[in-house]
Amino acid sequence: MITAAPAPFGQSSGPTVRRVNDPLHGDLLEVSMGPQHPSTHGVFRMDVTLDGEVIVKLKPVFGYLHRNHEKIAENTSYLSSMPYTDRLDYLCSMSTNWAYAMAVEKLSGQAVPDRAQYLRVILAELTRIVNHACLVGFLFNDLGTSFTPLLYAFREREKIIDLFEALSGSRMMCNYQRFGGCRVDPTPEWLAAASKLVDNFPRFLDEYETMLTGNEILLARTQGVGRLDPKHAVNAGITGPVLRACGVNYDLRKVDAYGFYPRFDFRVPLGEHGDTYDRYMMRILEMRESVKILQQAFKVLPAGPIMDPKAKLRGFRPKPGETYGRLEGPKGELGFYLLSDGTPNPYRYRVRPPSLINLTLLEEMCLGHTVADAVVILGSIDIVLGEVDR
Amino acid sequence: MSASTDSFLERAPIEARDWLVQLLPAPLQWFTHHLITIGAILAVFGLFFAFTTVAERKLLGRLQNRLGPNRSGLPKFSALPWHLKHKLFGLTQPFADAVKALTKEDIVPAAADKLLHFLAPVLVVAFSLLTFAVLPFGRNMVPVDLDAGLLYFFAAGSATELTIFMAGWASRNKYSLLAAMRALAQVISYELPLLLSVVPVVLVAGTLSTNEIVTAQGGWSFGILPHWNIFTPWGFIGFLLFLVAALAECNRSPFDLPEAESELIAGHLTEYSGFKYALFFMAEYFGLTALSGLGVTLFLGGWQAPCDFLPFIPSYVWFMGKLVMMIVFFIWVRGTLLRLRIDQLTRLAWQFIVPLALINLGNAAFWALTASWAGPLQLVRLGVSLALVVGPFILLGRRLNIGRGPRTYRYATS
Amino acid sequence: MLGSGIIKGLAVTAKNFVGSYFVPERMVTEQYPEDRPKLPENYRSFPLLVSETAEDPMGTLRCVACQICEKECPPQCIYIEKSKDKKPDATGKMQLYPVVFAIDTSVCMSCGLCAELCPFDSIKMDQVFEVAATNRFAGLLLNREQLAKSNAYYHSIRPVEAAEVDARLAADRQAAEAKAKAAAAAKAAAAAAKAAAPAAQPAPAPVAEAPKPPSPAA
Amino acid sequence: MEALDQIRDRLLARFSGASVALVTNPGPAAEHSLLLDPAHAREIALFLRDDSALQLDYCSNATGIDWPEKEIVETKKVSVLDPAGGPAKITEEKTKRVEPGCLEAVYHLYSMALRHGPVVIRMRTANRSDKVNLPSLTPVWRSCDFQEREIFDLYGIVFDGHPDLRRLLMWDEFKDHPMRKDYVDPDDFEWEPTPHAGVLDRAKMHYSAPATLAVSAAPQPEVKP
Repeated sequence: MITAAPAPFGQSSGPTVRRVNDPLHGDLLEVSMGPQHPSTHGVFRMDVTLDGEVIVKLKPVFGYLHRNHEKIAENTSYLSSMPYTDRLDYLCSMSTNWAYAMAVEKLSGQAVPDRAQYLRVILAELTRIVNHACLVGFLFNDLGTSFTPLLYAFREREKIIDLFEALSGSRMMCNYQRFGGCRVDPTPEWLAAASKLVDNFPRFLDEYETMLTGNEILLARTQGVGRLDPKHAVNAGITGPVLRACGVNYDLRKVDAYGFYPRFDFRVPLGEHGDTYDRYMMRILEMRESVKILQQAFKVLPAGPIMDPKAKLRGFRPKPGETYGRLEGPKGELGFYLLSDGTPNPYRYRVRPPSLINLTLLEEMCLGHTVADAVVILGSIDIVLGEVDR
Repeated sequence: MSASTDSFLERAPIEARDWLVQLLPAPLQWFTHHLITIGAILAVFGLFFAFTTVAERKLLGRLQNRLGPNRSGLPKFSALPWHLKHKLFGLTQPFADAVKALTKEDIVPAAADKLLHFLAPVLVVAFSLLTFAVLPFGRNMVPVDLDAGLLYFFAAGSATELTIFMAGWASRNKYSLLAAMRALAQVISYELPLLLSVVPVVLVAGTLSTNEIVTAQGGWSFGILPHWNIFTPWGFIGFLLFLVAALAECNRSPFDLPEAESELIAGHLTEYSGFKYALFFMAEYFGLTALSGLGVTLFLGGWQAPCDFLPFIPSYVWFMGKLVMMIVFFIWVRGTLLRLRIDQLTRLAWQFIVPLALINLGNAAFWALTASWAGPLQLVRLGVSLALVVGPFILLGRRLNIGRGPRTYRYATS
Repeated sequence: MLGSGIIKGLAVTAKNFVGSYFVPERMVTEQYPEDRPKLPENYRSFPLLVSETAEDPMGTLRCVACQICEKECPPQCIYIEKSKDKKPDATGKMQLYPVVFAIDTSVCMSCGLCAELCPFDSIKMDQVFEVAATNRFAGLLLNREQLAKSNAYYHSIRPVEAAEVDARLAADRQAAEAKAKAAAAAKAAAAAAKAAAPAAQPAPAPVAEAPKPPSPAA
Repeated sequence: MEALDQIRDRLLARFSGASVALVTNPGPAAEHSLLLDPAHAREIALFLRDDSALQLDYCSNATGIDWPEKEIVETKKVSVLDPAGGPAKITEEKTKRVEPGCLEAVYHLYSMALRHGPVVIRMRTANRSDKVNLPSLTPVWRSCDFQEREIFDLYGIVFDGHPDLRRLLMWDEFKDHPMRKDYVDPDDFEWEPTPHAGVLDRAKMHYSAPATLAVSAAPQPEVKP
């Protein structure tokens, strides 16, 4: 009999495993899940110690995709880092672009025209839908479906990604935002297509939810699995839907009121159990809220320039100073810390990756659960290794 | 009726075999008789397996709004016109897959138990083929009409799980080992429900011989309602339980835990490649086919036609038709459902299926005892039997998902 | 009741199964080699160098080897060597030209910054996406001959953008010509004035020469 | 939220002997920060987290910065009196001064409960070589766990009191700290006839006759470094 409890807070994150009077107990099995494993979403690795199938210890191992993005960025100009930010969270490059552009604009005190601000909101919310649709699909794959929900979700994602391609030239590596605005102005046809897509999206969500949300196996597999309590989650810096699934109302779109978000009417869904099912439902509900934001945005998108006329593409040198710009990415708080010494290259460039920091409590969430649950919990946290390892 | 059951098509396979056998000298006749049967089963179900794989991929594709494999046609040197070569709907895919599997490198891990690693795929195919011996594929078409046919079927069928354990253990891979343990847990948990779900049929039919069970389901009420076991309350729930247990027995989604590709990579198959892998694959489909065949035999009236004006179609066509329906259902389930966890899997068996099957056994006994009830009493009989099905199902089902259910969420507006 | 969620799920997949035969919008996949994807105009793959004519691509390259793209290229996949001499470009201006212009497409990440930053509208993004090569070094390292594509080709892949570029270039050219003409006229006027003032002096050299193309610095 | 200098004053009043300095940020963002001395940093961090007016319960970002030694040349004009009694000569005297380098850890703190922030705190090590210890703030904010490991990995700051201080992104056997400004990347270039002149030069050092490798088959003009 094994009773595994999360480590007392602030001490070693190693688990406390107590064996109760069991002379027949065998050895523990150490399994290195990853970097080549179908469900670690890339090259993530978990060194898992198992008692039977129950996890008694789990150590995440990072770095298989490490390319020292920060060092590269410190050796190139501010603008040249923009395409690299696409590769951080390659599922939501539009948001990542915006986060970086926002940090640089904060550093240099640049203004952004209204149309660009609205476009940014539109693209960020489309990205949120893309990310959440992907995540939900992959989560079901981790739960053992034979790709059916994944492909349904990917079909919808594909439509949005095609829009991104028509706008920015690339499906995933958009490289769209610039310091002081956006790169390409969407045509009216593009806006009409996007608006139609957004209007149709809830129908897909309804079908998806009919198919899966009430499924007894899903309930059994996810409810009560990988619980996270709000106190520890806040302390561990967990952000995004994972945090809100524990019931903490902290959405930077509301808290920081960045961009033009205060002009939109939307709600922030909150869970209460903090388990995998809540995390799944947060994504579904956030997609519905994103649709609302998008519908409002398409109505009020003003005409006008998309670039600040004072913005400079080449020879961009912000004044010395430092700043930390952050926004609510689909995965959580995505921040860029920039330190300028007045040269064309940043002196210090740092990405605060939500995926990495959301993994802080992975071990605590997985202890006492089985291998199958660990895979699902990892899937529900939503990581992208491009961002975790940078 | 006799005219149609004696139709040429109905008798053709048997007569062809008998004609072949009588050509040989008497001492060889017994042996050849069985050899031909074995050859026929291997040929028919070998091809059936090949096309099941392509059907599965195409069906899953369609369920997922894809087209599935549609590229493989005939080789370039064939004399067919161009459009035929390229528009064969991908039906030659299994042959291309077979060639690929045969030409792939066979990798045996250095630390593996070489003998067992080799034996496991061979045995798994052998065991899964053994089960076909007692299935009545048509009128008078049961390869070996054993009196204890059902017992034999389960004995042979459960041996396949042991070979999975063998494969997992011999691979000396941690994932394979976990899969092996899961397979054992699964076979122990689900052998009992599978048997218990079948016992009511035996109880009502009063025989263990598969052939006689099919014969017992003959006849029609009002000419259109066949007397199949699935159309009785106990038979219906028995069939459902059988389906669940059969899915678990042949490691199909949602019970594909030993192979769980998102958790254990490929489970016991992790260290297999090339033709050995293909053998496991083959055995899985043979097992699926055999269990579907058993389900057809026990609950869907075997080779019996559904209406009294249809028996002019040969009995083996009915059998294969029902078999295909069963397999399509399994594929459909696979395309929809999620995988259970191992503890939930065993819990489902012990807390839901086993008690339900036991109650169902009583239900079947009640049904058998009241066979003589007539007139309005028949309605009472039906009512009691239905209550014995629905009541326990709802009560036990509620216990199973206690504390779980769809949730409502609150929203923050600031 | 237990199983209702599962039955709903089965119903949805069955609906999709039937729908896959009747509703083409439901389909996820594209039959790629037969059905070519319709590329949006903004689609970008790898850079190309625009030349004015297809007949003499090397002679009419718009590139003046200013090396801005080389400096700004995030993965540093562009390598340029400036010429020592100058030769006239398509408009007849004397310009430097790249002796070596190589792009390593195995390194290029298709970000399009080079095209965005090029002040001479010379480097643009191509739309070919089938770029497999059998040699990972030489096959993917494109030199200036391989990179050069005619303006007509550029028009064929990006009609809207190319028209804008051409209009802009034509306007620039007109402005430059007007400026040159004005300069030449002023010069001629000055020369005439000079010639007129000291009449006793020998006749000036014939002013038949054409207006000189302005130097690149101008 | 109270202003940063008020927080500093409160901290100074509360922790006697601690030194808390205000570091101003000249940029338009004007996110000023507090420089804590490592000896008291953890107590101060705990106070910041638990103080009812601040409640900085969320450490969003923790990162390192490398400040290498800087050689500063100062020129001073010195008037030297002519011993002969002539006019005083003005000569330029150059003094070289090495400003000591340090490694810095920066933390961005927010309050989820009160929704304010950021409060930026920073700590500096004594130098960049042997005295690189700083107190770990992971016991205060668990979110620093991976981020401090990353700083340790990439900058080499040793966080005392960190529960599991291992390399995060680089492999365990790796020796150097790649984000330091003076990091020299290893000379392990593979021969590739890329147009990158620098890469090509360094690759050539490893091959005696590189031209025989792939270039001979290549149709491109020879790339001269």
